[in-house]
Amino acid sequence: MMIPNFAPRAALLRAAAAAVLIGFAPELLAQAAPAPNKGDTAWLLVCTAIVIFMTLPGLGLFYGGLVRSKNMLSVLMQCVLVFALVAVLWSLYGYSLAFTSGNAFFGGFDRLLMKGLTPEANAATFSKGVVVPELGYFAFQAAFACITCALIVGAFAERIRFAAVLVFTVLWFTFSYVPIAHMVWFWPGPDAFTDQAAGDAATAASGFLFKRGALDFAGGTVVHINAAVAGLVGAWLVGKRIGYGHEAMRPHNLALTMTGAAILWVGWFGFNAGSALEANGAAALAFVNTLIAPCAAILAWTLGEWLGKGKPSMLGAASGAVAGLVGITPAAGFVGLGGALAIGFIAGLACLWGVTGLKRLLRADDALDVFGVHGVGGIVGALLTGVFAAPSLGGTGIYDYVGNKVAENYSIGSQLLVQGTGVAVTVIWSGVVAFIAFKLAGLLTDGLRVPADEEREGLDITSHGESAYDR
Amino acid sequence: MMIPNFAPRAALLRAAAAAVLIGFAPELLAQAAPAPNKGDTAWLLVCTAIVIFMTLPGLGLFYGGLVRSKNMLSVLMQCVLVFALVAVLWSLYGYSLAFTSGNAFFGGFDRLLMKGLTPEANAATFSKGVVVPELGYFAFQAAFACITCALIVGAFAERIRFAAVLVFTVLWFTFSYVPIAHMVWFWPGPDAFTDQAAGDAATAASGFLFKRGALDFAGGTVVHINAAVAGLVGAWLVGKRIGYGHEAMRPHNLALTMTGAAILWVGWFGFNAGSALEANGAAALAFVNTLIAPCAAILAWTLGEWLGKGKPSMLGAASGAVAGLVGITPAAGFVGLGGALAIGFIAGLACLWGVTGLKRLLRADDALDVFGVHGVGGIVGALLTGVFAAPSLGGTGIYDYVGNKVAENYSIGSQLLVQGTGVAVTVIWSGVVAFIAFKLAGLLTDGLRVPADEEREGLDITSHGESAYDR
Amino acid sequence: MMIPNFAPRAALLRAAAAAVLIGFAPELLAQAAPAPNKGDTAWLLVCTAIVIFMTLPGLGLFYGGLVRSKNMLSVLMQCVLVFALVAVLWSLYGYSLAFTSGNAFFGGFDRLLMKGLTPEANAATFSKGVVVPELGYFAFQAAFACITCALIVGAFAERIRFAAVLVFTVLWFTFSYVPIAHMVWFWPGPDAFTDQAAGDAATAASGFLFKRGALDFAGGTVVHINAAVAGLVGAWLVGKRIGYGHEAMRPHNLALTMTGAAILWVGWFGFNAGSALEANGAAALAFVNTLIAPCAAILAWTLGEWLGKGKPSMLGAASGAVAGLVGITPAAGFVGLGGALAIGFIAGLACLWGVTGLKRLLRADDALDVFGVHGVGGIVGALLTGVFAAPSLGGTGIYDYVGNKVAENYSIGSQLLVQGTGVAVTVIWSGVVAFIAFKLAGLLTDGLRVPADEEREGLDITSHGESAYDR
Amino acid sequence: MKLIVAIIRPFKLDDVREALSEAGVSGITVTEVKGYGRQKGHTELYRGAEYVVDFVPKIRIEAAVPDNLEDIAIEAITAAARTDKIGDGKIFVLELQHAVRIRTGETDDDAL
Amino acid sequence: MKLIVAIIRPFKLDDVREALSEAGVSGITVTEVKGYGRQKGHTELYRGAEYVVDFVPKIRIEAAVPDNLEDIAIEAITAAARTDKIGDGKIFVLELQHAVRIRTGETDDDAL
Amino acid sequence: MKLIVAIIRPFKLDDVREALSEAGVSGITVTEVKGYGRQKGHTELYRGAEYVVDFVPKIRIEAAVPDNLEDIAIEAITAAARTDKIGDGKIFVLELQHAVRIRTGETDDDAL
Ligand SMILES: Nc1ncnc2c1ncn2[C@@H]1O[C@H](COP(=O)(O)OP(=O)(O)O)[C@@H](O)[C@H]1O
Ligand SMILES: Nc1ncnc2c1ncn2[C@@H]1O[C@H](COP(=O)(O)OP(=O)(O)O)[C@@H](O)[C@H]1O
Ligand SMILES: Nc1ncnc2c1ncn2[C@@H]1O[C@H](COP(=O)(O)OP(=O)(O)O)[C@@H](O)[C@H]1O
Repeated sequence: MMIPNFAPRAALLRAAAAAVLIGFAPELLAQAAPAPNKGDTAWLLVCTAIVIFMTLPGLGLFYGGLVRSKNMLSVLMQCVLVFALVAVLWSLYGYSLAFTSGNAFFGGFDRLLMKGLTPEANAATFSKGVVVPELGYFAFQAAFACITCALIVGAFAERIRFAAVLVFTVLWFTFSYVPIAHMVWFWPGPDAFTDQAAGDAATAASGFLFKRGALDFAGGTVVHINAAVAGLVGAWLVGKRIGYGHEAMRPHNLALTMTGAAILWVGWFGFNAGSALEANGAAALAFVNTLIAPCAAILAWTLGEWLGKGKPSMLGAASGAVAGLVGITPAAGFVGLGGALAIGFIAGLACLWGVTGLKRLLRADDALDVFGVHGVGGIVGALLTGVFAAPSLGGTGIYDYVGNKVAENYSIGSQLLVQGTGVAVTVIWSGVVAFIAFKLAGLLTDGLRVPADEEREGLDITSHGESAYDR
Repeated sequence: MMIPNFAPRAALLRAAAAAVLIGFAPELLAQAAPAPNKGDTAWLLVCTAIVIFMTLPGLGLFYGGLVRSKNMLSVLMQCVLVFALVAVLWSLYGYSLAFTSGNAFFGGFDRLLMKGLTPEANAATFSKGVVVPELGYFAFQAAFACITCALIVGAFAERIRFAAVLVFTVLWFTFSYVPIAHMVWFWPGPDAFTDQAAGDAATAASGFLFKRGALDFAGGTVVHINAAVAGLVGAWLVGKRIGYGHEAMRPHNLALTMTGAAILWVGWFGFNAGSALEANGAAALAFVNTLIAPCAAILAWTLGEWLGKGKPSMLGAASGAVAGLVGITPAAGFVGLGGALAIGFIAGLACLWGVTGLKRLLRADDALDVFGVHGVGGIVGALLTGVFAAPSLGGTGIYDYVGNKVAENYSIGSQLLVQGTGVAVTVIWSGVVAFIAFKLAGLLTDGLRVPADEEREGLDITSHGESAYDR
Repeated sequence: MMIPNFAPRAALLRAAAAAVLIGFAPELLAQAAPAPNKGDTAWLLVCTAIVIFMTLPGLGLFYGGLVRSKNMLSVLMQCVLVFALVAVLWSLYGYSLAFTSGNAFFGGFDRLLMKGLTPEANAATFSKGVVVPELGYFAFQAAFACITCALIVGAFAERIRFAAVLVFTVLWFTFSYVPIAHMVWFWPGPDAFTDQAAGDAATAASGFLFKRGALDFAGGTVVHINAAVAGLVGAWLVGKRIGYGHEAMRPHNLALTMTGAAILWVGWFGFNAGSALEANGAAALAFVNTLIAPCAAILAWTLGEWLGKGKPSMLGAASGAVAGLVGITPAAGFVGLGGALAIGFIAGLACLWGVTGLKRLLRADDALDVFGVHGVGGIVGALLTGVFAAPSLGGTGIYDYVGNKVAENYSIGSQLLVQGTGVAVTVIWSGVVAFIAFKLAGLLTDGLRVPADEEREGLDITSHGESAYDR
Repeated sequence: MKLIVAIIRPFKLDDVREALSEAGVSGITVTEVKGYGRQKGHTELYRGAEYVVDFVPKIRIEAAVPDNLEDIAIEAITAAARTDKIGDGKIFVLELQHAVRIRTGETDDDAL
Repeated sequence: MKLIVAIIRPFKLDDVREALSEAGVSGITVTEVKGYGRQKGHTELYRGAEYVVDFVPKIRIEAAVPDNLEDIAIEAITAAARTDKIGDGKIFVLELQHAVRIRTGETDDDAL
Repeated sequence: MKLIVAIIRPFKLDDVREALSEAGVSGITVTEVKGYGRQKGHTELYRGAEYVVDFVPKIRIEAAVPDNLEDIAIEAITAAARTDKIGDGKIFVLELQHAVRIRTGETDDDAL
């Protein structure tokens, strides 16, 4: 695959990440160091809290409601433990390897073992001279890492060995999440772009995809495609559930699934609008887009089901909401309201196909449709971001940090190419890492799958020694 | 009905809405345009997120827990689709017709099809020279429109045709929610009140009820009475559920209902305190009132049940909380803490009567007591706002934007008259629009009601092809 | 017990409370009164909302899921009513007695009956010249009082008389919560520390434990130990549930318990990070610690169960999260990230022992392990705060408000002694008050316990006349 | 004595219970069951997965009656439970050899 | 063989199961049911709506026993389930014609 | 006529239902039950509290059949429900005296 020379355009980027100021540009700190605005700090911390809320209980309920009651706790348990594990790994090395300066694929060791993470440390935003407490940024990004890894468990739910989930998570987090986050989001921050030369240097020091100009506002590639591909690989390797295709595997509690979807949505405001890192108009734009894109997706999915199957379902509407949220994630701060409605509508239809037509083609028992929703929605969103970010279509365009203004010529075609590159790199990288990680996990834990009779009886009792419900 | 000449007093108002600055007073923008404070922006966006949380999943769970399990998903589905539909309509024309300058009943077309809604646009607040990102204000008000329309579905739950809900929603949103919001909340913003003449002009340009001086801090009329009347009309027109009155129709899951009530409460802090539009002392006042009024209402309802029926119930306490929240909504920023306790206590008792004594009088199967709680609580709250806003009773009084101070003579009697006018206009307007909208919906969708055997089997399976629970 | 002379060191404290500025230091107000920063205000109000969210529905679901379904509503009802009752009492006298100037054990009457609680009143923070709206502080602290009292009900769940809960709550709130809050958290605020003499006077005017230098960032003693001891006393006095020890008393819905735990966690960010009272780096530190300590505790509890019992359980993981949250509460703003991980891990293991080994020793039917988690975790956290607050271990040390810098010599040994004093005073005080309060409640309500057949049938039907579930 | 087992539509339970009370049947025991028979089930769709649900919710009533009440009870049930649509259900009659009231130890007709 | 059907109070299930085990009954099948009889139900109130709930939760036990165990089993149940308050429940005995153990195809007494 | 009661493993329900249909049995009634027998239960641990759960989830099928279908039905059930592991369940056969189809009032064989 030929990758065009994006270098000159990369200096123009505005993306959903910030560099660690300290250590990167000490000379900047020497002069009057900017202090965080308390409105930004409040915003960032609140957003972080609600992104955490997305995984626990949001994702847990969304997923848990969809499985059979005998596996409810296993799903919750996997979400909780993946969350806890990743948050600790994030502290120990993940943050440092993702968000400090290193090479194009991995960061460095500046923040290893939480070194230097004090209340006084600040992190850059997307505005020159505007910083936020680095601990806030650390926590915000921790929440992203946690939910990404937790998303994966939906694909092989109801039959995987618990220990295998943990081993897989450690490996995949380290070798897929961390580098993809670095590739897509790491840059030296806006204050490095003092003139063209400095800008070029800063661009060169950025992540592999960032420097190519890939737009991913809040994690279409890093979070959704990344997790979805890992899930799909897992579903293939772990194999289909016993009885899949001829026994009914009805969701055991769609009220919980809807509650989970709604909590995901609320948290997603933090996810997307918080990715602006400041409480400003850009955050408000991302917020509104995160509101209306899923609404359009709900209407699309509902309409699709109504026309195609005769009845519109609540699970369809809830799935549509998530589809729209996934679709708008990479675009949230880059597109206008019209673009958001379009992306939402298209993502809704695409994911409806993802969980029906595509699912039949893939022939994997992706139990909770991680790929059908997050994969399809993520790819559609990533590509459409390239389209609707165009100022001519109401988008914000790309910001030129050297010229301090929106860059003038936006080419949908070449941006689409960049976006496609981002998608392709993520799909391949995550796929390969996931494959190896699952294989290793299987070796280390006596097989990826529980024995058949344990699967029949349910993982709650056999893996965790408890039952979700008693009447 | 004789409407006294409130015009001179209207310039003194402080209410829960803001005008769109841009386009309205371009000369203001010409001079040093104020920039939003990031604390305000953070506050407004967070409040918006939690108001959205109120509908999904809050209202869905609150309502859903109260129906029989066979109709659980239909309630959730109606909440989700009404939300999605209204949010999209809000983007397309609702916001423009409600919150831009037009006549006394409808706004104009300045924001039609999201025109001009960019990250740079700002909206006025209640303080001179203080603005917030207009997109934030747009989203905040969108959340209000969504929940208002969703509130209605409780009245005719468990038997209405799904398509009829959607048709009704489009009509009622357009012809009742939008104009009532405009009548009560539209004004040109504080900066227009530069002197007496300008103030008079600004008052004249305000909404029909706003200019008369009606106080509605966060939506007692616009949201609660408006929705409750529509629900009551719907309950009458759709007719009683099969078996109503002789079969037991027990709530299927009060744990969910309580969860929903609690989520409503948390979101209501955004609803009421967010209506201050700034993160200031007024917001803190509204916040505290939103905390203690429902507490007083819980105690009142519990006491009432305990003394009247022998046992205090959890559903009673949860209903009391909502009653208190509804009651304090129009008053939240206008009354002191003592007033809030009084309003809460009275609203608690009034709504207890609303769902028992009054309900028997009304002879409608308002399935989830939309009128008994939101109608009664809304009316009680609207009227008591006129009482407890009085500075002599610890209220804030009315602010004189020309004199830049609290107006001196507050007359409880004449304010009560204004409040009563607001209530009456809302009741009649919403009632008439709802009646026509239901009739039209019935015509367009083959009857408002599902066939009897579908009602028996439950709407989840028959309308949506799915079941909420499987064990 | 000899209490060393801590007086000179108390002037160096930074703790989780603020004094009421108005009335305390009128001369300060005379000069240029500081205005609240809107970012701080937004932060404080949002934190308050999510702390409220902790009790309703968080604690309700966490506890409710653990009881048998026949008692679900009684638990929710107790949580709701305790919340409402305490919030009203807080308004009437609690806030005044806890947070205005009085003696070392009780505050005064400056805020009795909500006097002076206007939108204009401000409260001090931990930074000189920085204030927040007092109503925000009032509400924040109200939420603490409410959840503390609600925590207790878990200990005697499933058999206590509802009226007894209410009477007990009034007494214990008044005579234990209020004075302990005053003892630990009341101080005249940082602006009083103008020089050594003024600092000494301010210290002398502080609460009994505050002036001794006890560190309790967000309520390890005031909230957790306080409530846990009361619960344990209650469990003893109310007696064991019928069938305890030989009938299975399985949790009826662990999905709700997990949801509750997750909601508690999210709210705890407000609880701990909000206790910084400002949206600054200290808040970010407390936030991160509140994220990673429970993660370490989850890993610890899970590991402990896995190695000790053969299977790791979801209830264990959820309990571990709460254990870690309790443990980090007193330490959140004082320790570094490494300290947080250590405290979390230790608290996780300690509480696992608390609900197993210690529980067998205590021989009380503390139904929902209030003491095992909140008591053990609170004590462990309080003591370890003294260890890991040490700058040498990455902690913040103690701030010298006279010298306006971190004090130089931190002695872990003597701080441990102070912390132990705080624990001991809280245990004894709460224990004695709880004992008397339960005895009085029993006298006033015809016995603490419901009759045996009502306990058999379940409190939902017999005490509240309703059932949680119907299918 | 007879043990009468009736499978009926859930919403008819209250009517049937009243009819049996009036007919002199002193008690009944009720179970929530699922029935499969001539009455059609329905289809459910969860994203891509379509399930045909053949079972319909029914209520199973069990009533022990003295021999002389057999016909009366059958008639009472039939009258109360009938809607004339497929799926109204069945009545099965079994011979009951003994009955005991646990509380008193009374047996047979006295136990009912 | 006999098929013994017992309706008992839910909290007595463990006691009855143990008593039957000791009496030599090899297995039982248990159903959650609702009973209507002399024992009073209760009233529930949801806002304005008051419902009289006539049914009380009961447990239905089914045990197939060889003829010689009939009396022993009845006694065991009676002893274990009795509280002497209205609502203790009933025991019904039916004649069991055949029994089959699915796993082995063994029949009648061997199947139990 | 016979009333056949079968206790089977829950996941075998669909197979058994199909087998019975093919065998000519016109309808069945199904109950979720818990069984106690040779099959081992499991242990659950909730914090400090350990519970031994002796009961395993089972499905109880009730099918009224004409006499000539008795053996065929038993065979169909046995074949479909068998896994050869402990806990496959039992089949019990009772004599059915009468049957009534509520909808039509048809009786006995016609009612099935
Ligand atoms: N042979 C049978 N054995 C046991 N139960 C039966 C049998 N046939 C029908 N049933 C029960 O009776 C219910 C109604 O039967 P169905 O054939 O649907 O309608 P109808 O009785 O009106 O002909 C079924 O759902 C099932 O529960
Ligand atoms: N005639 C009957 N047929 C079937 N079940 C019965 C009958 N009478 C009572 N029962 C069952 O036995 C239970 C206890 O009966 P009840 O009359 O309340 O008390 P007691 O057995 O102590 O007289 C009832 O709840 C019901 O489930
Ligand atoms: N004597 C009995 N009476 C009624 N039900 C029985 C009896 N014995 C067993 N059962 C039911 O059959 C099920 C299977 O029996 P079990 O002894 O575990 O295995 P198996 O039938 O393979 O020997 C039990 O769970 C129980 O529901």
